[in-house]
Amino acid sequence: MYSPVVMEHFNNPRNAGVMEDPDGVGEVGNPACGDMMTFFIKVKDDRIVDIKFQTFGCVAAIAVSSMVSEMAKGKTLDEAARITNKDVAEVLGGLPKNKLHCSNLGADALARAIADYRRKHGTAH
Amino acid sequence: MYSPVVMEHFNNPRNAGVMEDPDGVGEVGNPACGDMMTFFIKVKDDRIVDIKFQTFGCVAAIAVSSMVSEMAKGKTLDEAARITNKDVAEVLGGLPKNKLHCSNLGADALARAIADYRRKHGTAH
Amino acid sequence: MSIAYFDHAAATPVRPEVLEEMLPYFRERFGNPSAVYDLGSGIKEVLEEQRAKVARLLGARPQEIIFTSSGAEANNLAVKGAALAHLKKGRHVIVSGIEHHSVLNAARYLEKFHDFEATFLPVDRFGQVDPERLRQALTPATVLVSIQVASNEIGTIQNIPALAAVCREAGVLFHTDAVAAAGQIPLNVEELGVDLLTLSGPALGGPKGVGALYFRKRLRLVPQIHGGIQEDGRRGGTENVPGIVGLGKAAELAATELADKGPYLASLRDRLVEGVLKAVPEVIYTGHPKRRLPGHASFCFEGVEGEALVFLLSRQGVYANTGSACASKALKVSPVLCAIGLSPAVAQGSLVFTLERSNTAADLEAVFTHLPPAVARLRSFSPVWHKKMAAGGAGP
Amino acid sequence: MSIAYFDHAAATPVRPEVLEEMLPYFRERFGNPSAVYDLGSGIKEVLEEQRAKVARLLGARPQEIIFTSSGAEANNLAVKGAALAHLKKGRHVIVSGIEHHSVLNAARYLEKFHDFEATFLPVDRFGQVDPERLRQALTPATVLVSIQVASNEIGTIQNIPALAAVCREAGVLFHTDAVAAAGQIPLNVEELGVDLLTLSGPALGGPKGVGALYFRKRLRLVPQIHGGIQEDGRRGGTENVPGIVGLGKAAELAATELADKGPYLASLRDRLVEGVLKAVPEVIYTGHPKRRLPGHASFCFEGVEGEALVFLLSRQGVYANTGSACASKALKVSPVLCAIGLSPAVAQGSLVFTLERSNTAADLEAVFTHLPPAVARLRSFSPVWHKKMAAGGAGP
Ligand SMILES: Cc1ncc(COP(=O)(O)O)c(C=O)c1O
Ligand SMILES: Cc1ncc(COP(=O)(O)O)c(C=O)c1O
Ligand code: FES
Ligand code: FES
Repeated sequence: MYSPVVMEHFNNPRNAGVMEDPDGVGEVGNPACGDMMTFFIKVKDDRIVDIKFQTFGCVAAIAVSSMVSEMAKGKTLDEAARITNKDVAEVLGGLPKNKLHCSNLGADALARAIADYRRKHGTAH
Repeated sequence: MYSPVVMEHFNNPRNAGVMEDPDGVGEVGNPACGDMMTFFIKVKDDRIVDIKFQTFGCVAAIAVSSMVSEMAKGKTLDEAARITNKDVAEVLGGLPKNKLHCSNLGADALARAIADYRRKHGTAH
Repeated sequence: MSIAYFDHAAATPVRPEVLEEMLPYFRERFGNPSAVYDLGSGIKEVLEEQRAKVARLLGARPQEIIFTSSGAEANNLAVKGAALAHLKKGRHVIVSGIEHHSVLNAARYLEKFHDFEATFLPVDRFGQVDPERLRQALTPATVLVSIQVASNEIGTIQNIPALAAVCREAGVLFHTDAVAAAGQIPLNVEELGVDLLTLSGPALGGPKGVGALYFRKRLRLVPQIHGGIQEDGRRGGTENVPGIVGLGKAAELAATELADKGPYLASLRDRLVEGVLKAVPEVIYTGHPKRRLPGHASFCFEGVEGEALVFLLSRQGVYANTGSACASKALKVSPVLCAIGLSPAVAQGSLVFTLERSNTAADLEAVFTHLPPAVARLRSFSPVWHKKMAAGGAGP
Repeated sequence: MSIAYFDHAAATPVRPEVLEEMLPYFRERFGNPSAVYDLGSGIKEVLEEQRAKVARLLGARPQEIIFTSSGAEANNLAVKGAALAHLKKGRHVIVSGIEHHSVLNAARYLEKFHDFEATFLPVDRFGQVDPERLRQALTPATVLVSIQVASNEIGTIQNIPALAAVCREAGVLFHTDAVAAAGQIPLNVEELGVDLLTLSGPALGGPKGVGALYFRKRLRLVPQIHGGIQEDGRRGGTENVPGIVGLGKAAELAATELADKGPYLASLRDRLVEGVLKAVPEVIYTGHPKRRLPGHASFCFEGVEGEALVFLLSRQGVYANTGSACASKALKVSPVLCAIGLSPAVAQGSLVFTLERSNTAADLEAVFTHLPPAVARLRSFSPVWHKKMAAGGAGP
């Protein structure tokens, strides 16, 4: 049902946990199933230098969070903001049709964290 | 499905065939399935001394014919006329529910043969 | 006593290769395809593989196959499910008068409980539905037409491409019951031009308790067994995994063997028919003499009743079927034999042979040995036969 | 890796004794029970013997048993078939809000396609239906009430005698889905006072693809699978003989073993519950603490999602089920967990254990070893859990 990449990220999630003093925080809730995802980022020179996530959700949601965190780490805010749901699902080797929405959660939460940072630091475009 | 007695009479029907110059003939047709049964009797001193049947019908109908012929043979007309469908089904060790009507055929055809004899010989009660 | 079994349409042993494939799914591979986890046997994928195998037999796509518990259930789902999903179009269905009871009674149910009108199309004396007649029966309210590929009672094969084309032109859904035809003649849903097609597991050498419905992609169906999300919400109930695996294997074998099997059955059947017609007087070969299933031969022996004949033959190890009224639980003559215009008395003498690869020339010999005396014996005390003879019929 | 399998309600291997009984019916004893002749295996009688075995498990009469292809089909036949056969009385059905989808959706189908009104009765926080509440929901138009014996999701056993009595008094038909309960607790249709009762083969250690419906003698039913005269005209389709033989054997074993099995499962279950509640903080034991199936334990672990938990456990060889929304294909939280008043977030943490005789103390140890760290791990990065802790919930 889940691709090997999804299972690998679910079994060994990267960057899971809380971050003290994040520069930006993005939180999304999934009305469909009551799930929740939060991204914390640390930014230096307009680049994501550290990232953490918290996820209350399914296997796909956890794998998505992990994968998004990996994809975003080291990227400039602009680059990271361009990560789409489709990108995430693709690098994960695909997601079951009814689980595609979980990949939305990840990209959305990251986008909010970036927006939060920009709002706080006055760099919103 | 059929009792051993039914099968025995079906496999070895007694008194099957035509009779030359019968004293009485009774014929019934079964509207339900287009089947047909004919009894031929020879009568002497108010007693059935010979009997034959012809049957176009199912296993039950053939076994019933055979059994009725055996039951009637040697009986007085009055005795033979009292053979009921229930009697026939009983000595046959029972019949499947949807085959009970076949036993009607036998007793009815015999009754008609007796009536035919009486009509022809002016001994109707 | 050696056995000459000619009732394969009613029942046939599960093929050993099929049973062998099924067995692990009763035991180690017992998982439920709806389970979140995988118990190691990839049961969800196994289910999809079977869908692909059945689809391959029909030239269809795997996601166009729904598994059911029987041909009857698939026929019900097709007729009722498709009709009820398209109520907006109207409330009229057309089925041929010689359909299986599951189609006939599904149409009657729509009449009784859903205010449908059902048209029961007549057939000619060979059992054929005329496409022109079908065209004339269509109305703007017609939602669905159901006509079988071939009859299990008289073997006649319908001209499905022509019949389906009439419906397609008119924008009417077309269902075909292929239970009797599958595994005997090639079936390709594109060439047939059908929207829905029914298969039965046991008719393919698979196990009892499983069937399948092909439905054209995205065609809407109202489930008839409501339940969870099994079969994409189209049919509830825990999937019969071993049964489905059996059907998959049977379909795979059928696809492989079709090219050889058809001609083998046809040649055996032709010898059977020739021999019977030669050995027994006053017999009618029912159904179409040419456009018929290769493994199918059906007769009516005048003056004889079918149940009695079947019993006499079975005593000699020869097994065949009959459409006689006496042999039916409701004591009604087969509607198929009525529909082809046989009188009730003639229809009583029905005897049906359905052949399989396992049948041999020796089986034919058994028929030639035992059938003529059995018929003669029943005729010897048949009033109908004697009247016919007295009236100057052909001599016995 | 050793396996601790706790999802027996979803699937369980067919018992070896059951499979052994079935095997001849795929091969030598392949005959069709509708055939006129007997192929030597007395297949018609075999079918009736299975009916008797199933009837014995329920204190019913053999002729009161109809074989179906699944519990879902039996539920559909009961709800739709009985309701449609009694339309003259009215068009109102009542089902509890925590019925299986096959009952809930059958009721919705009656609403959509037959102008019925369906009432979905609420339950208390233990999942119990109140007989008084049922009485108040009855109207003069009520035809049928369907309330399960026990829930497969929260294990709660309903007070069927009381609920059925309410209906009997009012002259309303009462159906109960006993799929989850059969084989775990005694079931006697007279003591229960029900008119219709559903069983499923696989839930009894029998094969998939078979179920049964008990119906009180002479109760009218509109067939849902129309066909020939199989099952006395109540259910068409060639009978799944091997499956039915399997169900018969499973029912026979269930009747024999019930007295020992119940207590064994209950003691194992009690240790499981005790251990889990001790080892994991912030867990809710769902369903009724006492009036529940002996082999059933269900929990909600706060701050954790069930699908993820099931996957983590399955990696360690521990298999359980969940009613989490994420684990359902439609991404909807289980209506049962909603109905007992759990918030969506709490319901997400659902984990269900269903036990069988094959479960052992070692299986419990596997749970105690692997469940607490799995929950802790998911909580370690759960925003919901962290908020709860920050708000002063019990410490981990
Ligand atoms: C309570 C209950 N009813 C009905 C069913 C449906 O049974 P089946 O899967 O045999 O269709 C189930 C299946 O799990 C069930 O748990
Ligand atoms: C033409 C035809 N359609 C449908 C069916 C019903 O199939 P099943 O017995 O699998 O329900 C049969 C069964 O013999 C059949 O011959
Ligand atoms: S003669 Fe027709 S059923 Fe017996
Ligand atoms: S988080 Fe609910 S389905 Fe993925």
